[in-house]
Amino acid sequence: MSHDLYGEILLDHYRLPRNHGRLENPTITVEGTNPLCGDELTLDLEFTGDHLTNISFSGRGCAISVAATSMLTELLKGKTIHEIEEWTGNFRTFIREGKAPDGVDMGDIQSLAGVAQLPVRVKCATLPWTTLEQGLVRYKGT
Amino acid sequence: MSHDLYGEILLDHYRLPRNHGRLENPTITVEGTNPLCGDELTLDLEFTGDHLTNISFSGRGCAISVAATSMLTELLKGKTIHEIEEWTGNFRTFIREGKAPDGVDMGDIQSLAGVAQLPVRVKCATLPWTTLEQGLVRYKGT
Amino acid sequence: MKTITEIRKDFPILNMKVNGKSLVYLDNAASSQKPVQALDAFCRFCESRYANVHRGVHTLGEHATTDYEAARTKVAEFVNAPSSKGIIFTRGTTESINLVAYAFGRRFVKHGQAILLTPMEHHANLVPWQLMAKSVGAELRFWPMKPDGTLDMEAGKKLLDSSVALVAITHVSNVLGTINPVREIALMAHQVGAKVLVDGAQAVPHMPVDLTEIDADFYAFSGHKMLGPTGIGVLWGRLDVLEDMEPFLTGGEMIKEVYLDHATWNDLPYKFEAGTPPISEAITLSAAISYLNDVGMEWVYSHTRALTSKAYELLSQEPGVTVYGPAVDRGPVVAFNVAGIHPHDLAALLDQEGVAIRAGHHCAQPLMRWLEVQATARASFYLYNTMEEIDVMMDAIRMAKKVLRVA
Amino acid sequence: MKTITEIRKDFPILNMKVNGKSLVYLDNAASSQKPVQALDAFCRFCESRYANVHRGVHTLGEHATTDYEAARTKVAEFVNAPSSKGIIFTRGTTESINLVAYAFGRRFVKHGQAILLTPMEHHANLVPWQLMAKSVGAELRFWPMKPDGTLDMEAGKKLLDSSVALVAITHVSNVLGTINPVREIALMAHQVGAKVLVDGAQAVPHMPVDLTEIDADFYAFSGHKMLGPTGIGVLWGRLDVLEDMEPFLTGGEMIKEVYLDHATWNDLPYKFEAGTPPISEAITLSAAISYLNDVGMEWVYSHTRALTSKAYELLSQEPGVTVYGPAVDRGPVVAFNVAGIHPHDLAALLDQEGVAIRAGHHCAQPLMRWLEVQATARASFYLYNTMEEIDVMMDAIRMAKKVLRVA
Ligand SMILES: Cc1ncc(COP(=O)(O)O)c(C=O)c1O
Ligand SMILES: Cc1ncc(COP(=O)(O)O)c(C=O)c1O
Repeated sequence: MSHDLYGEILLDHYRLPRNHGRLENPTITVEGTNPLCGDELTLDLEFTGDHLTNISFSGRGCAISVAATSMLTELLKGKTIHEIEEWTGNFRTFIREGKAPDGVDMGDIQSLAGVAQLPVRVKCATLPWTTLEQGLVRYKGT
Repeated sequence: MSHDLYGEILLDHYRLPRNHGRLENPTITVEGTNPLCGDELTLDLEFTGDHLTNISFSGRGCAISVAATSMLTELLKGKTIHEIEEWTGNFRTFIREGKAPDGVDMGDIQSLAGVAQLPVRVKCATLPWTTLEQGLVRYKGT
Repeated sequence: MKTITEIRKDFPILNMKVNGKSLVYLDNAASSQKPVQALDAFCRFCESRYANVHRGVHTLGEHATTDYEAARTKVAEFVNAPSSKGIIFTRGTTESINLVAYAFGRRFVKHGQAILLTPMEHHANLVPWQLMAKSVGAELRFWPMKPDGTLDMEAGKKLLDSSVALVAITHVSNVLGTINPVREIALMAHQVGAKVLVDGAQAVPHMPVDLTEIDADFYAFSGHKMLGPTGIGVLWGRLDVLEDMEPFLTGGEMIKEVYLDHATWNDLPYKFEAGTPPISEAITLSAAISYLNDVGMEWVYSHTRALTSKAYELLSQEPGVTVYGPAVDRGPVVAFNVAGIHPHDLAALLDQEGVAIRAGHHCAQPLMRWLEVQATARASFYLYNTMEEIDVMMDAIRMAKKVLRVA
Repeated sequence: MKTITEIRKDFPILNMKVNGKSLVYLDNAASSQKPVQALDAFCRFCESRYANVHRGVHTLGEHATTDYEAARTKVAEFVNAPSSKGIIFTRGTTESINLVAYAFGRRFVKHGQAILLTPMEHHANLVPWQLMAKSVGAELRFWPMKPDGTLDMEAGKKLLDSSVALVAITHVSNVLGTINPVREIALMAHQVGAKVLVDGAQAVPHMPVDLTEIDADFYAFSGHKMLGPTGIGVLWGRLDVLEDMEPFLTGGEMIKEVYLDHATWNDLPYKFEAGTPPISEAITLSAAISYLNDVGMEWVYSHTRALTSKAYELLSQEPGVTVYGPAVDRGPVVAFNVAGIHPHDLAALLDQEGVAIRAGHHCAQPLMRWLEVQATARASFYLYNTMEEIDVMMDAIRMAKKVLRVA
């Protein structure tokens, strides 16, 4: 099951997380927790109009949640809200079914495929995505 | 198990219960119920000093409880309170172990031996005894 | 399609001899027997996939969690629940109803409001409401019944006004066999703003049940009456209603965050599943449902209906026998009495012939009073019973009459 | 006496391969595995003696009732309960404690009184008291702990005054392994008139427990942690205390007489067993207890103690590892952390080597805060574990450190 869970791509993101730290002037700061693991995640989001111009994360979490968050920030930085929502949908399909929707290249995120088999760990990988969604809702509400 | 439950002695007491009916001037009237079966039993007890000079019963019940009550009245009518308490002890042993205490002749009551195997029916046979016990307690309290 | 002979082979207990006679098990309304498929599922699970659920990140923990959640989905599909998030595993119908009485009733039913019940309820759907009503100062009302043991719909409508907070009603009576029009009643109740709980303990095992169509707010049933194990039952609830409720039992699993002085709750359905749930029971129940699905609930329904009709007819024709409940459109339960024979004696004498029926008040004492009896005998059927078994029962009844010298 | 090799043969799941490696099951504090003897007892019962209990007068009903009540006696003897009438079958420790919180707490604990707990309680022995305390206006107090994770007896005594209505305390901590002096605490509590509930979920499976000697008022434990099935647990209560309590769950079985508007209660223990009880679970648990009796609880205790000492020692010596809880006199649970590795990752990496440990807050979030960690890894042992398995675990931990490049 978890044989290839800790593959090189995942370990790379865990050891050298992209966009780690705090932003100075985030438009939105949003927090997520995974009570089961005790994971705590803070996302700083900087929007310019429709674009997520900058994003960074901090907190504590397991390798999967840290790597998943790092991959998310790398993928979504600079994207429009519409694109982000599309990627969120893709990610949900990917994590539910263990493979990307037809024709979609998930990039590094593909390395999380093993997580889809593990109901208890799925939440670790989904945490940044649900946290980001809350951030989007808040941004749209402003 | 219940093969010989409805033997001739038991059926005889059921069809022709001894001491059935109401007393005119009972010293104590005491009621017992078995909620599981819906059995309802009324014992009329007439005491003269230490002696249970008369006893009768009425109510509705299954063959086992009717026969057990009939046997009880036959056995105990005229006995002293002390003797009744001794017989109550004998009966408890008998119904718990399926045989009478050494050296004791249970008479007709011996025909209830099969009931001891049947936890759900034990209460039917014990109902008159527990009801009588309450009557004794009440009488002693007066 | 399995034949009845094949079905019977799946239930090893049916080969038992009782008092030297072949067992004729007609006490299915109390509890059903279990097919080897369910027992095997239990053993296989314990021998290769067992661990506690929702906690471990190790492989067995993952397997157990997957199987447990698959069982939830299986149950949801079996009763066509709108969402499996509304399926809460409990210990049985009794706990399911108590959960609603505590977590919904004591919170949302107000002083002066009413709970509308029927006189045919099982104690499990009566006593919890008595205590709840007393604790909040609510009133209990009882939907009148017609002499044949069906609900008097006109009379009931008059009691169903806007002061009614909840209608709690059995889907199928465990004594009369009456099948209540729960969909119609749910509609009527919702029109006056009342919530509806249906006790489905005798319905789900025996007929196709569609929770989406019935559209009640709560629906309760037990695993052990539907080929499954003891120790598990189901409460289905509408998500919006469940969301508004506070938890009932508390502890592990149902929490999000716990501090020394307070805690926050997990999402549905976990909010209502405190502590280690009935894990292997869920897996075993799931196998039982697969079995019922294979046989087909339509077949189960029509087979037991045919048995019931025959039993009802033969018993009605037998001298000295009174049969209770409606003559047609009934669940597979026939309660009756033989004049001059206490039902306990009847059951004991039938047992000598290998025939297992139940005798007593069937956890429905108020209904006994309504019927003006202390107790009744009851034969109840399931998919593995045969027409011949009803003949055996009738012979045994005649034998009992002889033993006790009843004409 | 069985050898450890013979014992392991009785647990088929221990032969499993996980990720290609032999399973090393060290998650026993979450739930234990089941011996074939228990699974067989379950199947035999369902295949030859199954029916609902306390209801049927037919042979199967008698058999099932006899077996179910024999299981109660077996449990009572196993923990040396003063009377088997005080043994109530519940779904598990969680339900047992909730029963007391509802039926004792909400009735007898008064506004302004206190419940005395410890910071090491499992959520099951914390959250029910939070809700109960809130509902009656009582206060929660926490018995201070020493840095090694044992209770500070002197500091606790000061909190234990006559305003304390109940002391609710775990016998053995499921994280620290601390064995609390429950007999001494019960004595102290009774001196100030407080009642005592002991959470024995981690004690009864692992050591000889003598309820007569401990002399608490309530004692709770679960079947699934002591080789038994899920779906069953026990609440033992003192008869006089149970007599004074009103029922918790209501329905069939626990009543004497039911009218439309009120009901009266059955005798102990039935007053607290509403509805169809966990019948086959009781029979299976009884077989599990026979198994433990055969092996001998003294042996179980000393075997797991030896495993625990070895694990504690090796882990303490391993660079980067912090071990929690007292060094000696502890239950077979070792919680620890590896610097730089999240416990979930550690558990997942150990799983790749076939080693099943648990990671998380272990349903003890307040204790995690006291330890100043988010979560820990936890290895817990039982009678079928071996010294070699601890070496496998240590190797796997070193492997994990390598994968995640921790020094
Ligand atoms: C100390 C302690 N108390 C209570 C519980 C809860 O037991 P259950 O989940 O069986 O109700 C557990 C087990 O998780 C425990 O370790
Ligand atoms: C109609 C009805 N409701 C409730 C129950 C209680 O079910 P359980 O004993 O499984 O909780 C029963 C079964 O006895 C029943 O027939």
